[in-house]
Amino acid sequence: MSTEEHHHHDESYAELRTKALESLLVEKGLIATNAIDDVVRTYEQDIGPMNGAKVVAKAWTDQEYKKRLLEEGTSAIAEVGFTGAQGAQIVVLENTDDIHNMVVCTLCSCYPWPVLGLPPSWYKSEAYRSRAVVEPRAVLQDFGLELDPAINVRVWDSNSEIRYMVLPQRPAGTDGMTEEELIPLVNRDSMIGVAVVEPPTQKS
Amino acid sequence: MSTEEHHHHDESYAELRTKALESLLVEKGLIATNAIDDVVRTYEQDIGPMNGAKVVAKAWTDQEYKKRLLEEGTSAIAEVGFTGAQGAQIVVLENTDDIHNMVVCTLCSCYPWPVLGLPPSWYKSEAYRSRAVVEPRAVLQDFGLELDPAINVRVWDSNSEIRYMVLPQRPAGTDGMTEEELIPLVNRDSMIGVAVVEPPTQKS
Amino acid sequence: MNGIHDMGGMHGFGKVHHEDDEPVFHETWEGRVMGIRRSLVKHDIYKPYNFRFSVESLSPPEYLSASYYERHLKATENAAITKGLITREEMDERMEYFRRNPDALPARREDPKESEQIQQITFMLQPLNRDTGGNPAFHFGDMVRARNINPLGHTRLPRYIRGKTGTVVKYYGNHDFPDIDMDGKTSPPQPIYSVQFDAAELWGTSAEENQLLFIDMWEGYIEPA
Amino acid sequence: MNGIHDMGGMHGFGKVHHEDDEPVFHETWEGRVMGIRRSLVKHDIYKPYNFRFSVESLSPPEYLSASYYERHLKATENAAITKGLITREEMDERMEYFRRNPDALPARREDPKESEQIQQITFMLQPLNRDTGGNPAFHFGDMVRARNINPLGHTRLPRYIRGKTGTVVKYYGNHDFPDIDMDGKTSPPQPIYSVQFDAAELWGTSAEENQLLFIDMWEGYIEPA
Repeated sequence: MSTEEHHHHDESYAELRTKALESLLVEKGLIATNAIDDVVRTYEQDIGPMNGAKVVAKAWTDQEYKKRLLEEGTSAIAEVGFTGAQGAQIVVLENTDDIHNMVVCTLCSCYPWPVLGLPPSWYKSEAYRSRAVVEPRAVLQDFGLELDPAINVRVWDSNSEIRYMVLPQRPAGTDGMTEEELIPLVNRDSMIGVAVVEPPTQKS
Repeated sequence: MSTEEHHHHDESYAELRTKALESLLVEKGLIATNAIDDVVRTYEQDIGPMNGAKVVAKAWTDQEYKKRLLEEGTSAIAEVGFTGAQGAQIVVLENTDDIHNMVVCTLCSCYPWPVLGLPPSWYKSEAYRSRAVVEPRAVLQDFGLELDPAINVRVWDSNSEIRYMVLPQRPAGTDGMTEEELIPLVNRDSMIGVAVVEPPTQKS
Repeated sequence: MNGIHDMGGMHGFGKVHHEDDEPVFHETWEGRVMGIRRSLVKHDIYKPYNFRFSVESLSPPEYLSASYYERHLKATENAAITKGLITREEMDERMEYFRRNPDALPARREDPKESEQIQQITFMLQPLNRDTGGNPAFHFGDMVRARNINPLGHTRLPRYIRGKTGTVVKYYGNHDFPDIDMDGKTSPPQPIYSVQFDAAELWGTSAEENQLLFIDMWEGYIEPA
Repeated sequence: MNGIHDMGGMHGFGKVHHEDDEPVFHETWEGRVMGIRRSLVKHDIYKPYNFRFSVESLSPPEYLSASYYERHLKATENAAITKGLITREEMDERMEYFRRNPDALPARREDPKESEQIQQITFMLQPLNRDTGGNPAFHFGDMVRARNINPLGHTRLPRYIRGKTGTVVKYYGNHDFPDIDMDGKTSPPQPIYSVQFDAAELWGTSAEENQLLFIDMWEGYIEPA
């Protein structure tokens, strides 16, 4: 049996079980269908890396805000309007010319949901969870990111309820850009620390 | 899909792959069918725990032999006629009133083949390999063996090419018995250290 | 517990595969699992154990063969059954029903007020800091050694950190202590610190050059080095 | 490598199940795998890596979902392909043939002399002691600490021993050093010792009372404590 067949089989099995579980709990009056619908819609549409991108762009263009963000991430992020589950305490880590931060959760897949949404598959993968702490540079190479040996790599294992988010470096050639213009440049992976933000010229 | 179905599926898949591998290697003249037959027959009929039982019964009835066995297990076992693969160096561990030895291989399933044959399923199981080193008394309880807290439990992790075999205690009530009569009392598990040898009265 | 979930530093899982333009949920059922799990918070079904321990308690082959949402589904189902909200028999019957009626859908129950409550959980800021737990015993720059604990219950002290020496870099306040023993016993809040470890301390000569590892250590996880 | 095979001290695998009157081989194919593996020894297919490393290199889900003989089958097949004795395509074709012809059997080739050679391997005493490797640096009663190594290649120093302090109880002579790095590089023979560890040193307060652990340490695995 190929892995693909197996996966397919398990997928439909999981779908069946989910239906069974939802239907039982709904009929017993323990959960409401529209509440589930709303959770799904919220994470599909309202909570995602665009939140974090707003925080990053604001920090890039407002020195006072950046200072607050690095000192007290949670409240600075709440200023921009982002709070909630898996974001009770958020610590923001600044990448510089000399320091590259990256975030992992080896025990689970903890991730700062209010600013980044739900974690991508690779973040939840065994490969990332097992390797990020022991061979971070090799992992970054899987993402196409080759770091200068002089850069200090700092890996943050999110084992507590504190959540970590990376403040990536503002790319060259963006001096004249406004906060609004910078937002779309900020990709999710740069806020986890497995990518950098590319200058706008390379985006087109 | 139940575990059983999955297992069944994999079993027949493994059978197919084995057939394919054997047929290719035989046709290329790299292996001989009768050589495989002979290996199978040898481990099914000629090499097994009855070998170790002979060694144990001899040690129980011959103090000089017991001394040699505990000092130089390999040669003392060779005296009785047992040598071969996975038995290049065999160390024999004596269980006493105060010391209970048990053998595991956490990294693999290393086992003294010339004296005990091929390892049983439980010895190869993840449960035994993972737990024997950290909670040996709890593991012994799975075998129905409750050790006095005063007994020192010594676990031997067979990580090298050296192989370990336990010399169990001779049970009470066997004083008048000959070496030949003692052999059938010695069970495999007692030579791995997860059982004791029961007196003959309890065997009927 | 020293479960398969504690995989920091393991080899053999291959390369990290990045999926471009990945959807939030790859399958509809994954979103439903997320919503069910969130909705069940108010029924307190993860006590005395927690959701994490329920996921960790899947056997290693089960854990590794399941996806993230499959694990959450199994853990949620197990917790709901343990808590007596549903029975295993009901699940079996209902599975059989949906198997025979592939186009059938779960009944709907609308409750605007309940959705409002759930959305509050999604967006509410619930600070972690606790007033209890005492003053921090360690301070910036203190050398500390992670204790060698190997509990059967839930812990947040991963195996690759145990016994290793690092430096306290920040005191974060006092947080609830997450460890839960096999009797469901919990402990009071404790100071929690960010502790920095040199990669060479963690991995010896196999460490990459110029790397640090930061991890959060509750006070009970560390001792003076 | 820090693979799933290195499972000493892991939790979550459940109870040990004892099967009464267990057959030597539960299935015919298991015996064939054993015989094929033994027969291939003379073709040296496990160099520069060894059979063990080939088994360990199965991905963790593959390792855990496979039985002992399934792992051996996969490792043997992979080694035979890597060594160029057979090709992946030949295997695929042959699988297809046996799938379509479930009653077909592999061709037979009889060779009494070859069987004799193989039986010699089965029964031959091949001492482990080597003349080279130098004099032992450690002696009975010496306190030693296991090194913290985390190689990607093959090693016999399990994770639960690394960094722990024990006592040398016996010098066994000099044996071939089993570690093989990712380039297939091996090292000369080394002294090997039986080293005793107190369970509390290994597992802290989670250790059972009154337990010792003995493990074989090549000299390169330990340093003075």
